[in-house]
Amino acid sequence: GSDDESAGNQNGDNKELEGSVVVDGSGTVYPLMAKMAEEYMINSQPNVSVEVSRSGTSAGFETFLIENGTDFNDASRTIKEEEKAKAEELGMNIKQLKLALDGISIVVNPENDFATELTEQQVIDIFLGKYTKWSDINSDWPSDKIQTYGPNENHGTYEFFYENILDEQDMVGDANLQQEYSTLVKLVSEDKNAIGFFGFGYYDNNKDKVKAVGIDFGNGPVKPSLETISEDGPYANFTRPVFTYLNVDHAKEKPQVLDYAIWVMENVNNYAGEVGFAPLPKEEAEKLANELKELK
Amino acid sequence: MATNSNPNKNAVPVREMIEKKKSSKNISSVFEKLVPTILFLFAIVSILTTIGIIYTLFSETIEFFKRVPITEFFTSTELNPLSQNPDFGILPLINGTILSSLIAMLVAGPIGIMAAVYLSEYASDKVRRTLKPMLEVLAGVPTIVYGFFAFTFVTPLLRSIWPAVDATNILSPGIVMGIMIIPMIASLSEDAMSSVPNSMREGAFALGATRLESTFKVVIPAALSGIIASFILGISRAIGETMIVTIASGSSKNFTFDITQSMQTMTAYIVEVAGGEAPAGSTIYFSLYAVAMTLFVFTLLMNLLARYITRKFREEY
Amino acid sequence: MSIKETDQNNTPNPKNIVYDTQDLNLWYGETHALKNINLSINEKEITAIIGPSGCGKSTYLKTLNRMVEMVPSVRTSGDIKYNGKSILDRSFKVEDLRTRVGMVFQKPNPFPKSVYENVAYGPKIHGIRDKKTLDEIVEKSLKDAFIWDEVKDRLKENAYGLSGGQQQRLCIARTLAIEPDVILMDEPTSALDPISTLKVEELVQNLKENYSIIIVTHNMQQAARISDKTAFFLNGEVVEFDETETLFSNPSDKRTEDYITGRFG
Amino acid sequence: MSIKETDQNNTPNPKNIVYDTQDLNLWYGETHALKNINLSINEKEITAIIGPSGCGKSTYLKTLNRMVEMVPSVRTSGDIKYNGKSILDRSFKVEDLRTRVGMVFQKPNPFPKSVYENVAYGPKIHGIRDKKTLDEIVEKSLKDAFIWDEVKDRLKENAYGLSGGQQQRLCIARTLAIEPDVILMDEPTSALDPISTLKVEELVQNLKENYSIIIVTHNMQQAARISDKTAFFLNGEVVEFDETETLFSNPSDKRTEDYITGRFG
Amino acid sequence: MKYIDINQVQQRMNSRIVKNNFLKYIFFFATILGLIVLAALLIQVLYDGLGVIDYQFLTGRLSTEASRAGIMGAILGTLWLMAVVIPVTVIIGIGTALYLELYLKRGRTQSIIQTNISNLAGVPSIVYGILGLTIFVRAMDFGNVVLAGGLTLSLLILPIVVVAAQESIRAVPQHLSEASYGMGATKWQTIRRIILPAALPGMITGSILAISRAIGETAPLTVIGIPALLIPFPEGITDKFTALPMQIYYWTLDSTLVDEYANLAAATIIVLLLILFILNSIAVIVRNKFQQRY
Ligand SMILES: Nc1ncnc2c1ncn2[C@@H]1O[C@H](COP(=O)(O)OP(=O)(O)OP(=O)(O)O)[C@@H](O)[C@H]1O
Ligand SMILES: Nc1ncnc2c1ncn2[C@@H]1O[C@H](COP(=O)(O)OP(=O)(O)OP(=O)(O)O)[C@@H](O)[C@H]1O
Ligand SMILES: [Mg+2]
Ligand SMILES: [Mg+2]
Repeated sequence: GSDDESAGNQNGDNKELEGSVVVDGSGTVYPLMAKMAEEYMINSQPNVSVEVSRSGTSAGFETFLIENGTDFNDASRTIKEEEKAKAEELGMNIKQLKLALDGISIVVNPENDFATELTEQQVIDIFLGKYTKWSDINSDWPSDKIQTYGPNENHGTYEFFYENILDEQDMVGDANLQQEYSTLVKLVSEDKNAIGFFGFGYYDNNKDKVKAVGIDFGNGPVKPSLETISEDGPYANFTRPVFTYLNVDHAKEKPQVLDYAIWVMENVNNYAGEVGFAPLPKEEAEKLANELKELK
Repeated sequence: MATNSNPNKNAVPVREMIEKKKSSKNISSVFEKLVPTILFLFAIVSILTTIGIIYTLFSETIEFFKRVPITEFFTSTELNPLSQNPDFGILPLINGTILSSLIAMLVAGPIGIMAAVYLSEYASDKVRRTLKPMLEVLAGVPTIVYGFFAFTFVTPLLRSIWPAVDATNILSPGIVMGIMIIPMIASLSEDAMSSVPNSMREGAFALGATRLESTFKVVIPAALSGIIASFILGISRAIGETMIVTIASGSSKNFTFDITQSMQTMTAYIVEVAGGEAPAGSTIYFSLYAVAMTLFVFTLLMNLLARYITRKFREEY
Repeated sequence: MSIKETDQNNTPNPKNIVYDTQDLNLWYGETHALKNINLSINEKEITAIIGPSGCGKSTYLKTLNRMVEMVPSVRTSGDIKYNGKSILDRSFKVEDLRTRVGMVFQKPNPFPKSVYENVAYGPKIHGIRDKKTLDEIVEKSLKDAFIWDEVKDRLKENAYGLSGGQQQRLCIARTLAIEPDVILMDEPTSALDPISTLKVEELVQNLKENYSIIIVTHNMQQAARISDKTAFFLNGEVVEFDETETLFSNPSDKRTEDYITGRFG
Repeated sequence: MSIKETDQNNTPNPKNIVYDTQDLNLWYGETHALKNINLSINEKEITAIIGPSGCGKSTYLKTLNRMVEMVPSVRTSGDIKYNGKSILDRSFKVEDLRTRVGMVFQKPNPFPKSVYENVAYGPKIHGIRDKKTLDEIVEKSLKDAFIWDEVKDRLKENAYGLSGGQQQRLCIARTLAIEPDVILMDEPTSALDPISTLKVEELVQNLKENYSIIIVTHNMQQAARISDKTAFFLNGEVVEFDETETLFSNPSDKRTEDYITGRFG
Repeated sequence: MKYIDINQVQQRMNSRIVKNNFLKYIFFFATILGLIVLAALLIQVLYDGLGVIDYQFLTGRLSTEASRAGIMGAILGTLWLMAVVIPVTVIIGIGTALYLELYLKRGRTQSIIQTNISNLAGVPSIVYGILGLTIFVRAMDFGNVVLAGGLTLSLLILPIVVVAAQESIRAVPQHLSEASYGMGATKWQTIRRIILPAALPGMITGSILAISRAIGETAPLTVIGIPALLIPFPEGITDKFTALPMQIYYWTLDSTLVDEYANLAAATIIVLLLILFILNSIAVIVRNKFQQRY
């Protein structure tokens, strides 16, 4: 249930709104957005229908950047140049709203009691295939073959990992990349030589099945947690923001869209943790909320 | 006009009334002429559906082949649609499709035909009439339910017996698909075997054959074309099956023959691409149609083959 | 429409010709089933058609109400005049013809509806909707078909609950309900037991007062018993057509004699 | 096992009894199809069974190799001894019985296989695998069935390419291939043309030398022509059983006389 | 000269008979194997899902919170889909069947249409999904609403309905229509009053079976695109929707995120199977009750 019953009433005027708000985009952001949509409808505007799809960041942009497109597009990456260009071409005003922070979690099988800590470089080298056996990293470790896992190219998480962590070097050929996180968690939880990566939320929800590795970024090992994940905190190198993009024209035309956007920015920090995202710094969220209020 | 020459007939002047109504019949006779036209329009829908399928698949597939050479598509074993240097080889998908169908047929073929033999040759009328509809319930279970079952029941069961099996693998959905297809094969084969005249069996029994011998040496050979057709239709069904593999086989685009591993079929690829990040107009979007086209051709060929076999090799007894 | 003009209520000349067949030929694809048929059938008489199996009796009967057209491969030449109008003409509406010419089939074929609905079917399709009128028509037709007493309490029941003989009389009642001029009967008793057969024969003889009846039968005794005239068909030809008495007692053709004495067929 | 002891290569006593039926009754559900049948059938003779349709001829024949059991509702009482062994006993293996007693059916029913495979089917299921032996068996059986010359060049062709008469002789050859003691024939010529019928009749008479033959026939002339003894069945009972000559020339029962003179049936 | 050694035959006989009897049991087991699996499936689903089913679950709205999630929206979505599928398939399906059986002359055209229909019946459902996505969702711009989904499913089951309707028309004895024509009825009158009523039970049975197929179909809907979270109930055919099988699909996939989703999926399966069971029972009742004897 919601832990903040007053959330809906903070929202200045209590005018009853109706109509629909259409959200599509990233599957990573989906749990957060779905949670907020639901809470919004329960606590703030019961007659507004917020529908959330998850066709993916890029596919979402396709239906966002057209006439009469969706109102919001969730994104696990920032908008690309060509996407921006398309919006300009259409004369469409869009606004980026940073929602929360996600920490790429490096996980291993719970039975794995040796690789509890790795340096950032070791992680990179593992996924680049420079180590094939655990014993290549540390001669005390077993000489079993390392099996890497991760979400497939469909996911923003993969893109982030590939672009920002591996620095666009090719990932090891036999990496087991999956479309479904359910599959991924299962695979790691059942392969004692597994090492995988995915968003913090999936680790957070499956702590009984997989174990997070502490990463040494230079100042000793850090495990991902709501506290460590932040853009300037100890887990910063593996932290990425997640966004939603707002069609500002829609927000001006449809009060429910704007109202929802404001509500989201005012309340996102209450729900982020619940679904495995680290909250934004308070000021950043407030700033975005205020910018939105000015659109009124 | 008077009909009084015929007093007997006159209690009700039916004749007269009918004649009178005839003048008003013009409206209904227009309707009468219209009916065939209306019905024709309905019948055209099925033709339009076919044209629609072929047209959409074709036009977008051609677009795809402008970007990816057709030879690469059909010969490459690499499928990495989303990577920076994407590869579009359909072989991993065809491999996954063939393996899963093969596993399904290894389950459904023998079991289906044994069930058909039991129902057609051994079971009494009463037993047959209870068992057959019960078996057909299996065919009516939605495939999404089978997918759930494969993922949450069959896979864990397999893994407890054979630890090498991955959490997602092609074996479990293959087996479950096979179970789904059993009723189809059993039912069609049973039809084929039941239509072998009893005089064949009598001929065999009179030579001292046991029921088993009459079945395998006379009835089955005589019904062979029907049985083969049922197998081919079963394969076609397995090739086109989507949800079971989507849920239970993961989405690795491996080109491997190791059935304990995750693989993707053509159908599951379509679900992944259509439901995932496939911006319209991108190569990956068009690849959806190219794969669907391949799938369509595969199943069409199977269906035509099945029909050809039943027609061509129909036994004359 | 112009059929009316030659309706039976014209001058009551008993020798009025209802059907005049001239040089009729009929082919089912390659099979030449009727060959140069010439026959004039009188009004208010019972005309029997006899002949061995496959000689074309049913085919001829079905040509008289153009039911034969339902076989797609059929071709005809020659002419049939019904009350002076050429019926083989495409412009002649078959529905009109069939409204004036009723037909009773070999196997009783009531509709899977109630007894009442079976009889009311014809009037209804011809546009009679009034409940009271329909009631009257049903009652009268069932009475005329000698079956009213047996079914009056079960008008709402399904016709398939009746015995075979009752079903056949119901089919006759159904035909009577549209008051045709002519009734064609194709071996109407061959599927019935002897007692039902007798009842139907009796009924047919009664109907003659008001209807022209053409009856195909396998049963020569039946033809002899009930018909006024008899035509003997063989291999698609009319071998002999005469007063029934003459034909059976003194056939002019050797083949007729052979047939009626049971030497073949 | 003990069947062997009375094998035909024992003392060549022509009056050996091959089948002894005692008080046999048979019901299909409620239908009492065979009533108190008592019949002794001799070895190396042709026994004909005649009677009107539905009198139980086929039923009796099918009881002799227990083929009648294929109808689920069948019940029997009484006994049939085949070479002294009670065959109605459940413990008696039907496959065993049917290996010793061949059967030829009314409608030729070759398997949809090649001519060769049809004849080789029986030996194969009984365990003969050797190609050369099989070839010999096939040739000998086809020769014994008087059909070798007609088919020797088309052994590999499908049996359905043969004419009806050839098919029937092929079915006889198929039966001969398992070297039975007895051959049961149920109207083996009724689906054949006269010429084929003659050929089969000739063949049957030849087979008598080595086999005991029981033949059901509708055709009294046939029974008279070829059989040694004839049983006349009526309504499930044996009315008369005697030497064929006696039965046809001097029947002791009025009903037999009526039947053979064509007064009913 | 005897080729067949009766001793050998005797010896083999026993093993042949034993083999026959043994295999009989194997065949029987093969026949009921499917049923055993079915039982396992049902038990597993009931075990996982039965605890979840209560009034709240059946009537509630969708939620990301497993404890308060309900499937009324999915039930209504499925019903709305059927509101499109049933009229479309029944009218077009029966119309097509009437045309093929009663109006169209046997010949080339007839065999082309007939072949086409049986080929369509073998096209994988996901291909229909692509057709629906391309034509209804995009080209006609309906969006991923009930109408688009319903039309897609309609095309999918149309061949089944046509074939079933054709069979029931063929089962109406010729002599009934002859009787009707013999009374001067026109073709349409005969069809309307004689052939259709007699064929109707068969048509209804066939249609129900086809419709239950449509109710369970998931693949085409995944291609068309169904929102993963849609809380408001659909109120018409131009509304967006979710359907029972889609909900099963999403919950199965997300069961890693929230364990209880697996139970929700199982509970939804129970509801879906129950609906199908009821529909099939109706089909059987219609078939048995209204079967005509002619
Ligand atoms: N639908 C048809 N298509 C082709 N040939 C037909 C058809 N109906 C009848 N015939 C042929 O036309 C000939 C006449 O048949 P018809 O049914 O008129 O004979 P019939 O005298 O009524 O015989 P029966 O006494 O057996 O009813 C026969 O040779 C028959 O085979
Ligand atoms: N399978 C069966 N089920 C029930 N009754 C049967 C069955 N087979 C035969 N009968 C009945 O048993 C009786 C004897 O039939 P059977 O076939 O032995 O007669 P038949 O003398 O061979 O006649 P036909 O000369 O017509 O072949 C008949 O009354 C028949 O109706
Ligand atoms: Mg006739
Ligand atoms: Mg018989």
